[in-house]
Amino acid sequence: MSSSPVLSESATPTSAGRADLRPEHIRDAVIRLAGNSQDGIQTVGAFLARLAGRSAQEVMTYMTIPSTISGGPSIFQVRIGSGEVLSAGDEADFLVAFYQHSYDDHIYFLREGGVLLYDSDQFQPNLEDKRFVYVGVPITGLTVEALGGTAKDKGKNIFVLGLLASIFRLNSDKLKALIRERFGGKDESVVNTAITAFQAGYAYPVGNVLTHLYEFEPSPRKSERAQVTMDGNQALAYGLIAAGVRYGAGYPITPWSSVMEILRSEFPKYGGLFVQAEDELASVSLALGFSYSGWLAVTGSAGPGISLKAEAIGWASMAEIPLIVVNVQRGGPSTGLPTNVEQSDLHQAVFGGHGDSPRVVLAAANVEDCFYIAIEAARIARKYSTPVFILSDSSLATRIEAFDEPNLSEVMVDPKPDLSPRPPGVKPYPLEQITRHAPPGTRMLDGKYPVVTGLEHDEMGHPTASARLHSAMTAKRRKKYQQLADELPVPPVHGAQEGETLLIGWGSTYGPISEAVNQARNRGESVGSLHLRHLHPLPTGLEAVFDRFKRIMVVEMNDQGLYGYGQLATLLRARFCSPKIESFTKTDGLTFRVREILEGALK
Amino acid sequence: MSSSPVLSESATPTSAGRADLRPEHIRDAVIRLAGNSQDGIQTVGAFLARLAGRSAQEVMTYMTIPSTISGGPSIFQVRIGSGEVLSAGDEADFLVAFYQHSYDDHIYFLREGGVLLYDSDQFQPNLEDKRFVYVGVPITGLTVEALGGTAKDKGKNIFVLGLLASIFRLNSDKLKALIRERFGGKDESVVNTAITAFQAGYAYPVGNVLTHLYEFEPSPRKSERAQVTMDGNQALAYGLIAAGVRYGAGYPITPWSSVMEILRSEFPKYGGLFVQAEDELASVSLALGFSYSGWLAVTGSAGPGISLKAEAIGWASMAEIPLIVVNVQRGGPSTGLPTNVEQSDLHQAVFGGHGDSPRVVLAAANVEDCFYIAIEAARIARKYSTPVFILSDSSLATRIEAFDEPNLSEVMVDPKPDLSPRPPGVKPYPLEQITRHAPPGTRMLDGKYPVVTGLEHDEMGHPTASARLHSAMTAKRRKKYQQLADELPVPPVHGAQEGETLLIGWGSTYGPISEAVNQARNRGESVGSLHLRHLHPLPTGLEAVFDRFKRIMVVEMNDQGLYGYGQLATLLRARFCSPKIESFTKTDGLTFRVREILEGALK
Amino acid sequence: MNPLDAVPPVAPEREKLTKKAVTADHPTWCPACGDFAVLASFYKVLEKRQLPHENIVTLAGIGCSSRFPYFVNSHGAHFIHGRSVPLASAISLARPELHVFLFGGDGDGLSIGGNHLDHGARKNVNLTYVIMDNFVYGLTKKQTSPTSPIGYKSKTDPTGVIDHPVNPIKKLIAAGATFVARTHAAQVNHMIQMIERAMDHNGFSVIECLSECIEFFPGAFDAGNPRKGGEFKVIEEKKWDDSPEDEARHDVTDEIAAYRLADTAFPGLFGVFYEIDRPTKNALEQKWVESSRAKLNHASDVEILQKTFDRMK
Amino acid sequence: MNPLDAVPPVAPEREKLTKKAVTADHPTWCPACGDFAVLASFYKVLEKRQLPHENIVTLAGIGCSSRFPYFVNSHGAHFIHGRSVPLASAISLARPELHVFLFGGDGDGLSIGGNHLDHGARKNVNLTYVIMDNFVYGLTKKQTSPTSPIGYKSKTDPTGVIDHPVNPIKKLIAAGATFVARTHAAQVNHMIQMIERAMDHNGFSVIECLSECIEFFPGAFDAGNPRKGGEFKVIEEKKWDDSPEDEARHDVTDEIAAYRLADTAFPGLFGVFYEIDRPTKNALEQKWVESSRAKLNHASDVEILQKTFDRMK
Ligand SMILES: Cc1ncc(C[n+]2csc(CCOP(=O)(O)OP(=O)(O)O)c2C)c(N)n1
Ligand SMILES: Cc1ncc(C[n+]2csc(CCOP(=O)(O)OP(=O)(O)O)c2C)c(N)n1
Ligand code: SF4
Ligand code: SF4
Ligand SMILES: [Mg+2]
Ligand SMILES: [Mg+2]
Repeated sequence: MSSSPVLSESATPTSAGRADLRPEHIRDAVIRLAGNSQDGIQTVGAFLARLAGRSAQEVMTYMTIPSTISGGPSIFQVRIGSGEVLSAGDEADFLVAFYQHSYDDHIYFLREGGVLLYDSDQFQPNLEDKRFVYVGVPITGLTVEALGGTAKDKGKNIFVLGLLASIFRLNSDKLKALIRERFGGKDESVVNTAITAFQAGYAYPVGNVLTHLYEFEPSPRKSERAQVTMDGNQALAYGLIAAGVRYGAGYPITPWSSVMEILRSEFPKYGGLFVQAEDELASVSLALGFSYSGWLAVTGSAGPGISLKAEAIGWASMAEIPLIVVNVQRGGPSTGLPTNVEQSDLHQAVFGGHGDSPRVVLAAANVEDCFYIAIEAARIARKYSTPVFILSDSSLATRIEAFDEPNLSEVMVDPKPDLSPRPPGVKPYPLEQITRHAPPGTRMLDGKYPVVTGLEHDEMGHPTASARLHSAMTAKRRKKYQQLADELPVPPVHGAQEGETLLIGWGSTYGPISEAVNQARNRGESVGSLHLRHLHPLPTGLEAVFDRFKRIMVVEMNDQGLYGYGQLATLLRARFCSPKIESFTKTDGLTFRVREILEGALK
Repeated sequence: MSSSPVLSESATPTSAGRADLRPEHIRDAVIRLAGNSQDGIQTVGAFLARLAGRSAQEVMTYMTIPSTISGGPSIFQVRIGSGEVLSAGDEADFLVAFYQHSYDDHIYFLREGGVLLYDSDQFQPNLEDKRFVYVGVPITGLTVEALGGTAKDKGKNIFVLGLLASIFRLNSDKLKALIRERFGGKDESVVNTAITAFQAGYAYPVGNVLTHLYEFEPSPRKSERAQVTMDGNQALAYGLIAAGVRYGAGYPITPWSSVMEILRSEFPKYGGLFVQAEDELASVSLALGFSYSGWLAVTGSAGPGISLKAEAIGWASMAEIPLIVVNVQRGGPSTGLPTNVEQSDLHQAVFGGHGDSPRVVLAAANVEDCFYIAIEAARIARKYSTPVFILSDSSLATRIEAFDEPNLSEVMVDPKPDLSPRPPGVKPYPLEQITRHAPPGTRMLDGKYPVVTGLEHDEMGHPTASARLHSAMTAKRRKKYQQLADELPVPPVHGAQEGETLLIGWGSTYGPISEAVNQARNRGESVGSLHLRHLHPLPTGLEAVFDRFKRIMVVEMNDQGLYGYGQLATLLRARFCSPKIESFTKTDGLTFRVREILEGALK
Repeated sequence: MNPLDAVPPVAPEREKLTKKAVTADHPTWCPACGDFAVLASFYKVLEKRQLPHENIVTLAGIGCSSRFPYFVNSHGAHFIHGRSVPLASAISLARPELHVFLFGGDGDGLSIGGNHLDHGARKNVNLTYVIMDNFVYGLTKKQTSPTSPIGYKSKTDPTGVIDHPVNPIKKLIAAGATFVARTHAAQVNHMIQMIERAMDHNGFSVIECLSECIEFFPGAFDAGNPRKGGEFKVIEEKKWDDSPEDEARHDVTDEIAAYRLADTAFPGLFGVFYEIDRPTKNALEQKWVESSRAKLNHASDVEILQKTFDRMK
Repeated sequence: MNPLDAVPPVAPEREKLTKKAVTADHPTWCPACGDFAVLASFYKVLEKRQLPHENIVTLAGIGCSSRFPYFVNSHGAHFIHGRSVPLASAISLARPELHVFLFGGDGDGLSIGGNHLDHGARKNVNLTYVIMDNFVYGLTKKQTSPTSPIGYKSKTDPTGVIDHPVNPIKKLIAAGATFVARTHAAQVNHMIQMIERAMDHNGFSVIECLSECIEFFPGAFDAGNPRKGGEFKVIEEKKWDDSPEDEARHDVTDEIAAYRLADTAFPGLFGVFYEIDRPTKNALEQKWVESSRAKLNHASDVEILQKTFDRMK
């Protein structure tokens, strides 16, 4: 929005009542709602995001969860754009403040010339500060009035939604439809109350205090497909379903829980089952039981739970049982920061097992990618009969994005296990081929039934301590990952294809890194970025890309480590031994701002 | 021995009965006993080792444990030298074969001109093969005769001990003393039977079939201190006691179990306690409880159990509670090869925790070092209030060596916890100092009592999600390891101080690597070796050493990994980004032979 | 798509399932280890019951006893220490047509695996679990196990065990297992009976089988072995024949009575302590599957997911 | 050297231990969470009993209830999920002079921590553990807990819980706990009584305290709360006054009787179900320490290790 002139002049409050104002067209707006988690501002944000999605607009949201149990201050930020939206925005064009503390804590985030919409029943901002446009509305009072006091504070959020709808000339019918969908099912009165609150906000003569109303330019992007709007955990869960995963087990933990809650409710519809186990040790063991029985299964957690799964995942490496392990990362170590974001579980994913226990590690770049990475994970797990980690994080988990609806008839996989009788002479662990297990229920026509095992074994699965076989089997288990590495495409470079600096990222930093590259190029720098979805093994042939740049700067949300390098940077330096690989990290538990990358990694 | 002329001519069996032969002097002999684990050949080997220790000779043993439950073929090899003994030997000068299978499986290991001593009641070797000297003795029959058939097979081992005593002109009185010590406590008859069997073997006219008797040259090494003889697990356990460790908890697993068995019996003598827990999760939690209560504690296991401890060790990193974690490594992954050796848990030790959870990783170089590494681990754990891994492995665990008796009055630590009242204003987690916990029972004179926690926290230990504090605390937790790195000495280089190749090793490969360097230098190569006891953090300043050599070859017993580098090699490449760091690894579950290193790493 | 589609058509020609057909590697156990007899009884049961060969699944954790799957020629898995109950539960839940047999030791099942045992029991997953209890850690060579009696000298209790041992039968009853029995490896016929009743039970069925560790705890169970001068006291179950004798007999559906019998001093009683019908997790989850699929009148996977996405537009 | 040397001299001047002195951070719990009452009762006990401040240790795992240590001004540790029993056991074993209090939830103690609970119980480690049972996972926002009743709708059982719940009292009795009681967060005086009796018990003492999760399971325990129209049925304990009434009263040393009382339907009974004397692990291990040190006639550490080395020459 900074690029567009609209709203850019610093206006002072006006009471000139001009009933209807000619709307200004804008391409992009960052709206931050600041209140308490009880106020349901998430709901408002979600509505705006859904609406944007429906209007083929790009949208990205950002929210914080209070770390206290009983709720407390929380924000929901939504960025809507007619063009590409890569990050939730470094500064707000619009700040909606419900309380004094909301104002105090977030006014810093409002850009000069931005609009502060505040509840004048709750507090008075410092009107002397001429940098902002002030729009005071007695939100609390008007809501109570509209709802007849019954609902107390409840409804303020929907009232604000109405306000925003009128300010941004949003499609109120579409919004009301969304409200009905959302509250439908509950008894009618709930829906009516919501609609009433919305109407009240929508009807409020905001024009009296605002010099402009705004309207988003129609999005230029012509996509043949409709958009779906959801958060990263939803995308991941539905991606698993599309990937043909029908069974799984887990144990609750923030921010993984909602994945398991969705799968627990959804799998039965597909004839499958997700089990809540007594702990993470049981859940990974159940998942392995499902996989062994022929149904590629999923388990998942956040750091603390993933640590508990380490031993069983090692069994999957040794017994060569396919398995998907989701790690929705949060701040560590130990219990750490359960509600903050961090990318500090990469080393554990790659090296967490005892012995040489290779596994595959993937990371999702954004909400849409949460869907597709799940399909990729399942493909690899089945083809190479291996455990596959999917790394997400709490920012992806809670972030809402709109993206092109996937073409299900194309991507969806039929997972039926192969129980066809096996011809004589099949070996459970052939040295020269990739292991293909015969699930129980499969007839072995030579009458020899296989045992899968975590002990070192010969080709028939019998335990052995033979020196030769241990070397051979260790190599067998390693080679399939080398084969996978050769099969993986080198990811495309965003921005400059060669030149000064190549930024390398993984996971949820995709948006801010890409946007940083765009902005840096706008100011004339030759910068590109490479985003890795396959972290272990790394795709073969990255050297070629590295050679085209003077500096390689790895950007990640984890600690610089004992020797000054973040976790991916460490892996890349070990792999390529190239001293030009540098590292830019942070550990404040927050997502990257574009500015931080511009200043920190491209200075 | 190969160096000395004695026994070097290929003699054929002779019946020329020359009652007493003039003994030849030898400097070094490798004797391999091959039988079944039930035969108690370990006992014979242990006696020889103990005797060598008492005679100030260098000694090293090597044994295999059958991987089957019910015993089975097993060997015990003892190498005795008047000079330095660094490895158990690549070939045997003497092979004692109890059965046909012992002969079939181990004759390859007997050097040309070596002596095969075999039980002629059990089998006949191929006398046509003129490469060896054959000494057939009706061991079974003579033992039964001597013991009056009562003890059946039992006693054969002691009979053989007697034979060897006469062949090597060993001090029979010292040996009998050892026998009495060993079997004392049990009822007299046991001792008598053993002595009888020994006498019978010692009296056997081996001279009739052997052209020489042998005698070890008196050892040149004049050490003021007596030698103690023990295996690596014993040295580790007693090292912990010397380090002032008085509490611990564990769960049985091969090859860790004997450490816990010793500590379980020994700690009470020192007023302490070792608990056998229900599993590894409980055992590490108990150990942390002991440490929290003021007594630096130990837990340990092998790979599978260490994996289960990952989460709690992360808590120790975050809460900054000192802890010693022993990992007696075995073949992996998963249950792997419980009775074979491997060094494949290094990556897990360094990177096994979720989040940025730094810890210290040390590795013992030989049996003697198992004792001193425990003291170093405790020093670091206490000074830096951190978890410290000690990596050993199954070859060290079972190997017997003689080494200078430690000077206890110098090395032994008094572990009493510091419960002195704390002055007002002490912070549990000061940003600018290393954390020093006040154990429960400590009076806090300002009345503020501390809570240690796995959540991110402020200096007072209160939970916080503050961005600033998480960055600051992450840095605080990191910096103490950087401080430790600066404090650590760069280890001495063995052999050439500069030149062609620097071999780098860690853990139990110390002996064979050093011997390989010696042999390579004898054949004129400029080779040195650097053995790392501190693996994480690495001592500051290794670059300087690396710069003095053209090639750096890291030698380890683990897999070459997806990118062609072993686990330490990977860490070093990430740390130093030096392309001259190469990797030589193997995964056959056996200790390195000197020849393998000469051919593989120095070709 | 419904997982049950995955059930293979039972192929026509079926030769009889002989002992030979179900025998695999020769056991690595010590000669005269009690576990041989358990294996023999299991062979007998398989021979007798003639299950489809491919539907037999033999699973175990880690321990001497847990080597079981290598010695049975059937689909099998040798898992990690203490986690075999969840592994087996998943197989039972995903593949109801399979016969899931689980074997393991007292350490595997009652020490490291003790929690999974309780939760498997309360969830009543349909499987049969034989705990081969030798009162010691065999494979790791003589450490104290959760069932080692007070005073027993092990490598971790050189002066004799001091911790109050677990009573597996009480534990199982309290946890909500729906079939709880006890037998002795020296009583092959009784073992066979118990295994058959356990597999015929629809639900979580567990048998504690006293199986002597010749190597590290010889004679441990002589007191329960008539051939060794002991007594093999069998539980008399009610015949419901309202005969006066029946009064005194045990009602296997009476939880309190079962708990009291479990309190009998060593060597304790043998037979079925407790057996009730409670819906299995298999059935309850399957019911949910069917009702959800009915609601969607059995739409295809693509249709279901498409509908979900439509709601997200 | 004997660890007991480590006991600090109780410093002379001691001001009274007030509620203020034991109060720390303001609880982050939801307003009206049942846990507030548990905290208040604990404060009361500490005030009443006047233990040396520095010898009070408050420990917990992870959960809403497990935030307890932050709210008590005493030495404390906030550990990881489900492992607080072994942590606490070690502290009790190494530092007998401390008063070890442990708090946590039903998920922490009965789901992930269920095995440690059993083994802590059978080993009879001397500590006091209050399980704040709200029948739900609070901190993670409404998933099924091992005590969630059948039919309860949680985020992981949207159509209602189907798994047979754990009965914590039966579990504890069967495991061998030596003190097992049950109380209700709405009954402050009863809570105080139970906590005091638990801490006076020498051994592993556990209290299941029904503590309502206002946020995710409001009204869960009204049936046990007279103020909400429920009934608070208290166990009548024998007075051993051989009065006829005493016949009917409960003998807390009778395991079978205790188990039967634990079978009472929801909301069940409150009070002490079971209490016996069995030597604690603390005492048994200490005895071993003393006999071994006596054998060595209390030689110094260096002397003992030196002797050992001498045997290795
Ligand atoms: C995680 C883990 N911890 C420990 C071990 C070592 N271990 C193998 S078997 C076993 C216990 C054996 O006892 P039990 O389960 O009673 O079986 P048994 O050998 O007596 O039949 C142990 C502790 C292991 N393999 N994995
Ligand atoms: C290893 C691990 N798994 C899961 C979690 C997430 N977690 C935190 S508290 C909790 C359970 C909370 O329930 P409960 O123990 O009953 O305590 P309550 O919040 O109800 O008081 C879970 C699953 C965690 N922190 N660590
Ligand atoms: S050690 Fe004991 S349990 Fe194991 S095989 Fe031998 S006798 Fe059987
Ligand atoms: S969520 Fe429930 S248990 Fe947690 S604080 Fe709130 S009311 Fe208490
Ligand atoms: Mg056992
Ligand atoms: Mg709870």
